[in-house]
Amino acid sequence: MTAAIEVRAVEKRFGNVGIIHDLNLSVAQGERHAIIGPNGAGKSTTFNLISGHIEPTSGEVRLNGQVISGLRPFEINRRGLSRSFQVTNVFARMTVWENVRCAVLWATGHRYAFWKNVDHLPEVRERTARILEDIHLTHRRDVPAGLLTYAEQRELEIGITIASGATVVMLDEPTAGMSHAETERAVSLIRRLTEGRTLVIVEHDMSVVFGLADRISVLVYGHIIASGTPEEIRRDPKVKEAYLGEEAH
Amino acid sequence: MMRKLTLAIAVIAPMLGHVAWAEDAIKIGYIDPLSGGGASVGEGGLKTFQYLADEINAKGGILGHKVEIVPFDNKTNPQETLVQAQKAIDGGVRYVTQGNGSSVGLALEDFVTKHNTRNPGKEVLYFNYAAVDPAMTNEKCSFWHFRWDASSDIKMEALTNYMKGIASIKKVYLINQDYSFGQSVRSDARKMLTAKRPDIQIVGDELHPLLKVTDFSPYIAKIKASGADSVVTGNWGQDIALLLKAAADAGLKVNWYTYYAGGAGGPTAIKQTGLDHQVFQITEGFANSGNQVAMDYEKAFRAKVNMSLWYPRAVNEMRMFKAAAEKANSIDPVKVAGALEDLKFEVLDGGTGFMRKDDHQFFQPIYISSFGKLAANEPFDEENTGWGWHLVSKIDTPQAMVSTTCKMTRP
Amino acid sequence: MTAATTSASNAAKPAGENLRFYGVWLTGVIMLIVLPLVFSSGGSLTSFSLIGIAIVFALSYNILLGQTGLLSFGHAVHYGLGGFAACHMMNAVVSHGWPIPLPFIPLVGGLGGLVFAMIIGWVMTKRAGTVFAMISLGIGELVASSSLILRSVFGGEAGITTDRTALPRMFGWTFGPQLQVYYLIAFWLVISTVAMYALTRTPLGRISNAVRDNPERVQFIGYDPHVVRYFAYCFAGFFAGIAGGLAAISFEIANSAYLGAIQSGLVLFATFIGGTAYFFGPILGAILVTYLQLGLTDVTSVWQLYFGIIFIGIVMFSPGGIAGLLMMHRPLVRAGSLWSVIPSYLVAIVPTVALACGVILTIETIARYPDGERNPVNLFGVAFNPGSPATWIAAAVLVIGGFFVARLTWMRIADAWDRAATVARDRGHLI
Amino acid sequence: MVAGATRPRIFHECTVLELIVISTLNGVLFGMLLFLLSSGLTVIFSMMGVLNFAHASFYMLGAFFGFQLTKWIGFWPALVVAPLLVGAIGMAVERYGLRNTHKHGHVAELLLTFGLAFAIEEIVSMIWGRSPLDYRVPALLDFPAFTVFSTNYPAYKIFMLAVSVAIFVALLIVLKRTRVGLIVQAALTHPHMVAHLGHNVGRVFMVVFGVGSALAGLAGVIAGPALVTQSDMAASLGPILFVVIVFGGLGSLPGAFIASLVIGLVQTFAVALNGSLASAFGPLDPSAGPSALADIWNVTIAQVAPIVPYLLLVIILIVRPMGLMGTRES
Repeated sequence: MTAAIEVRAVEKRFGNVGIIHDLNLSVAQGERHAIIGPNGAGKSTTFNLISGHIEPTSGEVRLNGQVISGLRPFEINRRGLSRSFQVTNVFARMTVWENVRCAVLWATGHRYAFWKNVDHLPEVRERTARILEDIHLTHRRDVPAGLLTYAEQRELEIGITIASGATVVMLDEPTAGMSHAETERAVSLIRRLTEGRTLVIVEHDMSVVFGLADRISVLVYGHIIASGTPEEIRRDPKVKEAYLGEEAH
Repeated sequence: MMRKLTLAIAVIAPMLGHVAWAEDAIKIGYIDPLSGGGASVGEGGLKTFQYLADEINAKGGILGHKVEIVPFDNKTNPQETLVQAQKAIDGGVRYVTQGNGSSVGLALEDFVTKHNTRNPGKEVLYFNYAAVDPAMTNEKCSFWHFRWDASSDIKMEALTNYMKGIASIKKVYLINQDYSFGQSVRSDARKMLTAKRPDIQIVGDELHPLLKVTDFSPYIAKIKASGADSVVTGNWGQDIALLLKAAADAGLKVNWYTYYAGGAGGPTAIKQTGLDHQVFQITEGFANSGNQVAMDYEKAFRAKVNMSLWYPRAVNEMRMFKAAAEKANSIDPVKVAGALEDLKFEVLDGGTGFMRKDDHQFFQPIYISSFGKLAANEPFDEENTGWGWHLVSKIDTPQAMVSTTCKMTRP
Repeated sequence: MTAATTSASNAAKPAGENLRFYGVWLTGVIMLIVLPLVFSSGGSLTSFSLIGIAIVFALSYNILLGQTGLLSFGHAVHYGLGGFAACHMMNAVVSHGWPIPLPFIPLVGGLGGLVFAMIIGWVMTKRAGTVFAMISLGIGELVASSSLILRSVFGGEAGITTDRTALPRMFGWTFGPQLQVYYLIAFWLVISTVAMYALTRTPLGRISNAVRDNPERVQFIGYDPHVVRYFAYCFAGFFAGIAGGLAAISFEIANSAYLGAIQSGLVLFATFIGGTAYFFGPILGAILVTYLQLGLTDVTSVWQLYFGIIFIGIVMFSPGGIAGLLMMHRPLVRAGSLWSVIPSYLVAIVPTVALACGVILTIETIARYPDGERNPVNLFGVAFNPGSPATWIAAAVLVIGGFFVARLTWMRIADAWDRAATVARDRGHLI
Repeated sequence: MVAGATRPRIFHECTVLELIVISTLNGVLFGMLLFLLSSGLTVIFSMMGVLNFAHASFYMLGAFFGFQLTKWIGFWPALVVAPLLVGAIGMAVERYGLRNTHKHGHVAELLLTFGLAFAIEEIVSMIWGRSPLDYRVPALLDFPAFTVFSTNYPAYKIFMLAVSVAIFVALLIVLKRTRVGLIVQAALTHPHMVAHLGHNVGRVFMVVFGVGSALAGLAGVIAGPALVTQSDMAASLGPILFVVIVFGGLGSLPGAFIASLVIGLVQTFAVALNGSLASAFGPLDPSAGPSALADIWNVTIAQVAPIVPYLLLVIILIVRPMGLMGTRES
């Protein structure tokens, strides 16, 4: 079976500064894969490279066997990859309902249609309602997204990301800045919503990582030093060195 | 604001004049820019017409009707002009007068013609005192339009009749604004100069965008390189002022034959550049024309309105209107129009002119004057520069005639 | 727009709301029909026609500014090209004897605007923000200047004239009288407004809003913001072209002034003053600005200054425009707490009006100073002589005194507003 | 209009050289005037991210203040006082206008200055009227500095050139080499950090806006006598300034400098050239009658000279949206 995401020998340089070196990563279908690493290791850059936000200097990225490096973000999205953002990135002046509905439109095939009334599309309406239900924001459906609380905005962010029904979902620090209770709620939400999909997640909270992930990759200075099950990672001497060595300084 | 002024006059005038007015006043809609870039010119015209209306009213009006000038601000915009014209007609105006901008003039002529066809019995006449596009009395002529200013081809006819007698003119450079008026000046100059003085070389023929050039130095460099001794230009507004300024800066020594060097700001620019009697202008009259009646009139006008009489043709226009109405014994526009046709008239600056029936163009003597230090018998300067216009040549009516292609539809 | 139509997104709309929705539209249509019967002079018909055209134009502009977040300084290009297309079509219909009656001509104008938008739009909409604004400025200048060079198409600065009565007739209407033209414009006004409103409720309309709010994120839900902007630009061009076509019919002339910076500036004024966030905002703006433009010029020669001041005031104090100001009150009305604000409004009126009078008096006094006594400033029937010191003192007192007193009353409003808003929040009508 | 008029070929070799030299000189002079005008706009944009639509209006204010003060206290004192006055007005605009609008984003700020441009034009014409003013070159500089091919170059134009270059150098030094420049640039990117370091960010922005406006005012005082001082001078020069700074790259001072020169030269040489498609490929068949093609065919480069900058603008924005020297897109 082809891997959901296959990153091969990807390199990214900004001018003379190399951020990512020889990055290799493989995420199997249906796997929950976490990327961890110290600050500034290039986790977000990796996300950006895979999702098409930036283009690799060399190397290639494959999604379900198809090369996607060099494609624009929306083209990658249409091939079944959806991502969230570390910094909340919603449509602030639009309501919660409309935020989610916008994310549903392309996947339901309505694209740039200007001859259909968006309110009269039953499958869009049902899907949007279901997602709102899933992210527990039904009671806030008519509130402009910019006025939600932080935790609600993070939930909406996840809602927008999964709304298209993408098979590969990438979440960038979904629980950052949340309280303990909020985090627990978010984790169970993520667990439920990514059932049957491939998940790639960047996370700082190790309890989240080790509780959620099937496999973990450790990124240090733009290079993956280890990849394996949580158990393997826990035992890996390179990881210990990277983390303890890092903390020893 | 001017309307209130008119109202004030309307209230005061009867008390002074002891005139028993007929019931309805003759309202003349003055449609020209009163705000925006063209406002200074528009305000000047308005003051002139109000002065003329006062003068007529002081002598008992027209057939016992008081004349009232109603100002409308068209912002030099054709579309706005039509809105204002409609407003004027709504307010009981049957005569409109306009002058600034041929594009506005053409739009207004077209509007009036259509209005009169669609509203028989409510005809409106358009008296044009300054829009000089020849088209208005040729291919686009209308029975309802009368023009008192000489069209640009008439002026060129007169100018070239003068230029053909000046032996020192050998190389002529044409520089004009790139729009219909500039184009017609340019093509008329070419045609007429070639016909009248085949030996004159046209060493340059330049068109530049209208009111967009901030620095004319490159154009002056070209004129200089061409070796021209005379420049002919129809430029107006900042385009003439900046052109002359750049010429003076570069030390270009040529004679300038212009249409509108005397417009607002022009005299100031010439004085600044020090081009003493090197700038010529072609007009239907000017302050120091030497005609005593006209000069007395100028003096009275300046004393009261505090500006020079830019539009001697406006005087002719209003006086001829009165004459025509009296001849027709009616203030009905259709009858007045009939009476105006072929009407002969002694113009303000002396000499006879007439309103040609074929195209409703007024033909009159044309003057060429130069701007510079004043002689003893020339009392009037311009814009407080101490310099004024000096008579160079007078071209009589017969030498200032052109043919027309107008095929007029009469009611 | 968003808030105005949120309620419409409800699956099961309450019957009352449905009724109200259609009621508003119906009232509008009835008003359009009845208006000329009440005010029947040619001048007011011309004004109504102008306002109708301005509404279509401003709504088309709001597709860019309000819905998609594109600030254009050259929207009049499409308006003008629509006008020229309509004029040429009308002349062609007459000279070839085609059986196309006048009421279809605005569609030709729309196509004229659309075709140009389709050609130029793709490169223009690559970027949004300041870059788009600057390109639109450049394109506007370019087209306006070119229109004077391409004389055979644009007729130079005189433009192209046409005769609307020469076209084949429909229902025996000649379209000579302004009244018939008014109804033609009203007809197209309704059609265009309904169409543009419907556009806001399509998938494309919603995605345009998303692009306005966050073009980056839109890419990650499958949309190319460039394509979205391009579509929005084409629609804006199409409806601007319809407005231009209507103008061409009304004035029977199209010239380079249609295309120019002044026209582009006016539509920006109208749209922004009215308010870009609600669909009806530009309608209010177009009515107000056209009315001011027609009316102010009769009263004062410095009408541009008042425009500038009103515009600056709106930008600074009410970026949502008039529509935004009105809609602020909706939650209070629903919560029933508006009554507690009204008294402070009433109190504030007097000093605010005094301040406004002071400003007007100052401006007019300066503007009319050269004319002196002959041209008094007339405020509420009192004539002030611009030359007299009394006028200057009165102006100063009104401005300074008015300002200080008015400021106190404004603070009072702010307090009352806060209290009322708290009530509304408690009752769940305000977030 | 004379379709496809054949142009007499009167220029011989010597005059071609003359035309090139003179056009270059004229182009540089005009370009430096453009830079003088756009420098303030660039400074404001690079520091604050505000595209000041009213910049040309500040330039106009400078010219009118310069005219009035020259009448009262003479040209040289006016050269100092008028820009200070304009700078003060600029600071007031920043303090009481832009600062309150800032929270609504850059588009709102742009619109505020757009409205301001309207108001200033009207106020100026209210006070000084709409006719051109008699604002003259100071007697001290009213002589031809040198003569090239019998064309005079007035000393005043050389003075303008010198001032432009001096401002360019001074701005570069202040922004890149001094502590003030560092603080200002840091205030743009990290306003909160700079505030915590003890600098009043609001005042920094106010001063920057004031300096930018004062530069426009200075340009006005200097350009007023050379061009026409009139209430529509802002409207006629405004758009070209945007072309300069967008073309050069928004916020880049060297970019604005180069763009000014390029546009000055291109425009001047466009005027000097007589070419048209008709002269290059022969006239069109006249029997085809007037058409858009014939119009394009017969139009000369000189005729379109003033719209060439806009063409350049559109092209550069399509090809390189950040402009010549720009670093960011918008």
